[in-house]
Amino acid sequence: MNKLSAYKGRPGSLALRIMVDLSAALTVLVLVALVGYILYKGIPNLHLDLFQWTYTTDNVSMMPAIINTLTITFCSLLVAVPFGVFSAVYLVEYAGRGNKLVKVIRLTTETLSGIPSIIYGLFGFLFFVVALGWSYSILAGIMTLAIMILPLIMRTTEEALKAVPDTYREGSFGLGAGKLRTVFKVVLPSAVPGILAGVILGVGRIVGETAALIYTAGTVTGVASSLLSSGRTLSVHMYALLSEGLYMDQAYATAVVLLIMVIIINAISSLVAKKVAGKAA
Amino acid sequence: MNNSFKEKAMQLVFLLAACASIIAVILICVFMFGNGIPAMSKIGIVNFLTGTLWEPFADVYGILPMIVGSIYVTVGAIIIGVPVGIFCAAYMARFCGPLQYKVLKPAIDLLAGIPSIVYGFFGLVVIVPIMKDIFGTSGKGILTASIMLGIMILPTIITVSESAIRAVPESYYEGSLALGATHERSVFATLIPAAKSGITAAVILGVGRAIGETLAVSMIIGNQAIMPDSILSGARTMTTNIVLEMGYATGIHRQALIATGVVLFAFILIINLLFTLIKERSARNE
Amino acid sequence: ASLFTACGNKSDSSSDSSGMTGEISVVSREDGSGTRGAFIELFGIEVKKDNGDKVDKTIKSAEVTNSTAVMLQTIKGNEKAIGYVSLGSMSDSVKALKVDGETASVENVKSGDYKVSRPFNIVTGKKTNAAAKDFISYINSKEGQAIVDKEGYVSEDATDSYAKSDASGKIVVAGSSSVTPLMEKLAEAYKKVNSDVKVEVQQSDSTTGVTSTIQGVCNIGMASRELEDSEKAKGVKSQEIARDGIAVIVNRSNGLSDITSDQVKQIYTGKITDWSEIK
Amino acid sequence: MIERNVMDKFTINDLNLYYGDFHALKSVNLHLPAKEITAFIGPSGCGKSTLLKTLNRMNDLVEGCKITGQVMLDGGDIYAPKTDVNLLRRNVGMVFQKPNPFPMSIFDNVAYGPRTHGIRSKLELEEIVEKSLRDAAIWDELKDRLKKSALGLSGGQQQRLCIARALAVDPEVLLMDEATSALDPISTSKIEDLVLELKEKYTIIMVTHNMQQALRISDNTAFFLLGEVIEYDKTDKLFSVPSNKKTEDYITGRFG
Amino acid sequence: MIERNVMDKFTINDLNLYYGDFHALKSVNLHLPAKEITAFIGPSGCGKSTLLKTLNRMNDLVEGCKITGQVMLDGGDIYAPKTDVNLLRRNVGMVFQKPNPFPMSIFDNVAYGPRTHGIRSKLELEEIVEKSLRDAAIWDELKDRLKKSALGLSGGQQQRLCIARALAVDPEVLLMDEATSALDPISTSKIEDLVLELKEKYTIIMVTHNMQQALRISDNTAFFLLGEVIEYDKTDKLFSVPSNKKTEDYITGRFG
Ligand SMILES: Nc1ncnc2c1ncn2[C@@H]1O[C@H](COP(=O)(O)OP(=O)(O)OP(=O)(O)O)[C@@H](O)[C@H]1O
Ligand SMILES: Nc1ncnc2c1ncn2[C@@H]1O[C@H](COP(=O)(O)OP(=O)(O)OP(=O)(O)O)[C@@H](O)[C@H]1O
Ligand SMILES: [Mg+2]
Ligand SMILES: [Mg+2]
Ligand SMILES: O=P([O-])([O-])[O-]
Repeated sequence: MNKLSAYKGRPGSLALRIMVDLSAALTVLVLVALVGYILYKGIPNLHLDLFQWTYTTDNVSMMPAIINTLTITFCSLLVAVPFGVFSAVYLVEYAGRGNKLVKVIRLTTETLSGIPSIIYGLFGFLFFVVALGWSYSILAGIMTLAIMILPLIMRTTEEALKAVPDTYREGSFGLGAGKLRTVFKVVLPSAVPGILAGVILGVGRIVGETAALIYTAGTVTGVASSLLSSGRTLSVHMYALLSEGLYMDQAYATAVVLLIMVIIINAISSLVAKKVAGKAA
Repeated sequence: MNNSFKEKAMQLVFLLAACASIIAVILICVFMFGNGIPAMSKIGIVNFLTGTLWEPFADVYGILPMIVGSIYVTVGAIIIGVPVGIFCAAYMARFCGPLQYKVLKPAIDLLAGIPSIVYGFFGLVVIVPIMKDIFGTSGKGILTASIMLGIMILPTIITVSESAIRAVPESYYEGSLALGATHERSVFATLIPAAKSGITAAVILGVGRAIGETLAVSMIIGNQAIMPDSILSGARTMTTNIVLEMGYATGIHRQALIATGVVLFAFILIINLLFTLIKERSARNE
Repeated sequence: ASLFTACGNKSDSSSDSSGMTGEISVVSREDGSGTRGAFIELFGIEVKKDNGDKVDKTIKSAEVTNSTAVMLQTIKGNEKAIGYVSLGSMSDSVKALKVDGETASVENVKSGDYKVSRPFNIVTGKKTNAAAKDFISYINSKEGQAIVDKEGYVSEDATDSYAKSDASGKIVVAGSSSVTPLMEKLAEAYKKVNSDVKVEVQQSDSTTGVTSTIQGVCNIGMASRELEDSEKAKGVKSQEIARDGIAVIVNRSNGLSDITSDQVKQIYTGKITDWSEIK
Repeated sequence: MIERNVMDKFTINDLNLYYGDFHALKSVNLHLPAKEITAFIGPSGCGKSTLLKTLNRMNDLVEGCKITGQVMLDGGDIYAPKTDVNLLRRNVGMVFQKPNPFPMSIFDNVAYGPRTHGIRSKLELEEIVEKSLRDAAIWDELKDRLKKSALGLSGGQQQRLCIARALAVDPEVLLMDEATSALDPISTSKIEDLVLELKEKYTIIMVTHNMQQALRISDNTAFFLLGEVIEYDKTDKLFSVPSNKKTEDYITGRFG
Repeated sequence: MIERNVMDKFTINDLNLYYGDFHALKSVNLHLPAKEITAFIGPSGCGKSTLLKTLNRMNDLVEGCKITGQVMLDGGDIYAPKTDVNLLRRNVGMVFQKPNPFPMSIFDNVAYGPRTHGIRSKLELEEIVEKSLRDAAIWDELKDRLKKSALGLSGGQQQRLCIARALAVDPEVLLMDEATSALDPISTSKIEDLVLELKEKYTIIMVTHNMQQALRISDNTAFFLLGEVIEYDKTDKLFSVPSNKKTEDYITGRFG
């Protein structure tokens, strides 16, 4: 593809090309090493026992954790996505451009995205678990995670909304459509792929989160029977297995399942994105 | 009439949603500041920020080593992660064929989805021994953590930069080619500068991730609460300080840990403010 | 070098064949952790000042971790490292050293020959419901303590058998991650004898266990340390349900198999920095 | 001069418009007759688009845009507080310089307006879409691909689609801002023919750079310079015997 | 007919171009004289831009674009494997339909090309920038704001800046693809004047929709239809006595 002769007399371009290729190779290498490591450590430890319906200290099943992960991921998105998207709509479509308040919101939300999750966990514990009296429950976990990914969803949605050409808005207004209709029928649909990218990042954070959940959703090993009962996600499960060094093997097996789950969730998301984008284009 | 009512109602809903975000922000701030500020004032802000000793058993709380540790590690992560990330984003947006892209794109999404605890163990089992053999130290330390974080911020930087580069009008690229510039020069001298605001956003997000990362770092940095004297020496960051001791901390010790979180918050706020200022200045120049 | 004589008489130990040299990588647990507390106290790393305050003399350059798994992995991966870990978490991947000639084992802890151990406490508040009381009585029963023994921890003396009460309902046990594995075993066994009470075990950390008890979020807290006075003032009290021995561990390739408590102290206070100084 | 007339669609009285500090329209007085084509011409930046936008209040969207004076549509002030802006924009349709179809199917594009205004019945929508596309002289080209995305059309087709979209809400006025400048001569010619037909039913106001175009199809022409109306007259008259020296200079430039 | 000549800049022999299955250029044979202005006219989609792009191989960027036949520049086949494409594009500059200045300062825009080709000396760059801006007849307007962003310029200024940018690398040929279609008449006129001046030193090939423009400034005109060259002749001749019926139809259409 890249004939070396094309770079004759252009050492700068050649150097850039090498850097680019190296960086891409390095990224792939890192991924291969990571995935290889997980598979190498985990696959030999994958047993059917790990997928029984109930957890005991003998089978160390991760099945309840898998179910809880799906529940918590879904419900957190259910809370965070509407709030995040609506906030972004307000910031981009309704608030005036020079609005100082908007700047403050943007700054603080962005800042929140760098706060370590243990702080969210402690906050969630004091606020949802204790003050609101929800005790250790996946609801407390869901709300904490929703707050945690809110800045992410808001930001990506904001960027996606800003990227929608003004001509669409003008076209819609020009037909006598109100702001609301313009936003829902023209602007938001065009922004869906961007919003979904934010959702994917959010899912990544939810699925990978531990600290914020330990203090809120708790670490009960069974399937949460209601929103107000406790349950652990796969990551928490893995963390719990690792922490005392007693179940290292099972923890690695969990990592494999976690990896597969991330792959599946990503694949579904990008499929949805394609579908929506395909409908628009 | 019915319509205009709906308009008003929904505008209110949007406003309320935005307010909910603000309320969440405020709640967390209240929680952090409420717990952190009393400790800071008891310890003395200056002592707290500039003290080099962290001895909870003696009620001595100085977090300068952690501040320095956080800065070292974050800068290290940027030095390692940002160039690789941007080059890789350029590769994905402008150099690779559709086949390579099909492989690379999900791979990078996958990198983003791997929990940090897995990164941490990977670092502990794979990177630490390598560093140990190369440098003859214990293998844990600032450099190791920087490499790990450099890797962990890659997906963020690559994803956001790639879409920023893709968003640059094709006409810039064509204009450059038509002047006889090579493909590489066209990408790096026109597309990437034109995408700089998006790339800056990517870097900010990456910095946020790096400075806020806890679990993985705590496994491979050594966590010594001392002023680091080289990039190979062990160190403790603000986040690892919090997560490390929170489990047993009570009273003022606990508050001091949350106060560390407040300082972290202030740090990220300052970084974001600086970036905003730079952005606004460069926007004004245009 | 002065230590040379201190342990030179133990000709049967393999220490002289160790041939280890190089800087010692000292690994410790985080400040405040129960494991670290017991460790520094028993090895005299913690010094009492005249005014009664205690000072932790652990050298500042010691690596710190708050996770047993990281401790094990670190020692496993670094032949020059030394650390300590709960007996219940000991694994073959590392080597436990005899301390002053005594093997780190449950029997030795129980007999008092091996001194390094820490308590596993449960914490209860003012209002402990019947179900919680029933579970606690199970833990303290012969049957309960048999499980403690079986899981490799040091049991308390127990004479009474468990007698099922008519208590029922759900109880939440929350706190220390170190106590959690044992508590899970206890809860499972308890379920077999009293299925009317459902026990949920929440693993986090000792402080959260105590806080949760104070806040009424859980019925029973778990802590691997003693309660602070400030916590007791809030109306909770603790009770020891088991002890956990603490083993001093090194890399498997380390030729050493025996260490004196004084050497441990010297290493952790930075007086000894090289393996060659230990013979 | 064009006589004021009760039949005038728009009457603009002493209109001033500011973008922040910038005075973009200066005391504009115009009256635009119904069912005729009025062209706005003038060099770039003279305020043609700005004036056009004031006629359906699209300038409301521009931050920092202030207005004094009056714009009357059928005798009612469109800037009065009680004006329903959405209704106004429904009555005063707009076609933009760059065709801007929505990223949805051709059918949905045309049906967007009617749906906005509450028409839900499928049958009715189908009728409206067909009629609008026929009126926009593009039905035959598109009738087999109504479900396809509008973004796949050529520029000329997109522009006619946008016209159809505007017609579908059944407006009284059609504003066209350089609606053909992005198109090739054949597409342009089609759209000019279309505009001449539409004149039967609609009042049309168009901005154009192309003086031949103004000459070819418009009834009245207003010439703008730096935010002022320099001359406003019957098109034939303005191009043949301009009464103002500046107008003459502009139209007799080498582009005349 | 225009005689073939050894002085011809470009000689195109039996050129066919396919976008995938679509046959966009059909057996094109043309020879474009040096230091003259050649115009390509024809309805939209007839292949004007496509042919223009083959002349500096910008079509290399289009996926699935295949070529047969020959394009000779000064007697050398530009599609030969050993051709240095970057050098070719340096010699054959291009100005696009929509002005596309880079988002950097005016100075940096013009200096971009020279810097690309290794000129680093500040003094030398300043000289080149001034000369190019002078040649593009825009020096006086911009000399006080060279450090300002080029995006702040008006459309006409931007387009002349893009011409200056193309001139700064000292090309032999200038390709212009509807370079004035986005501009107002005054800017257009300035650029036309400029092109006529540039003819002294450069070979210019331009695509235009505007037949008056072709007539006003070009020496030769090629008329395209559906990917074929229908007629190629001296401009005067082609417009006054077209030899092909189709040409006549096109230029005597209502747009003639
Ligand atoms: N949103 C805005 N903010 C500030 N100034 C503006 C804005 N829109 C237009 N202007 C200025 O107002 C003047 C009139 O602009 P307008 O777009 O109406 O010109 P025009 O006659 O349509 O020109 P063209 O033929 O180039 O489209 C110009 O000087 C322009 O720079
Ligand atoms: N990248 C492409 N892929 C497929 N077909 C293309 C591509 N580019 C152009 N075409 C087709 O090739 C034909 C010639 O296109 P070209 O852009 O050369 O036309 P043109 O004469 O420049 O038209 P216009 O005056 O509208 O610019 C058109 O039918 C067009 O649809
Ligand atoms: Mg305009
Ligand atoms: Mg073209
Ligand atoms: O370390 P812990 O015993 O507090 O979990």
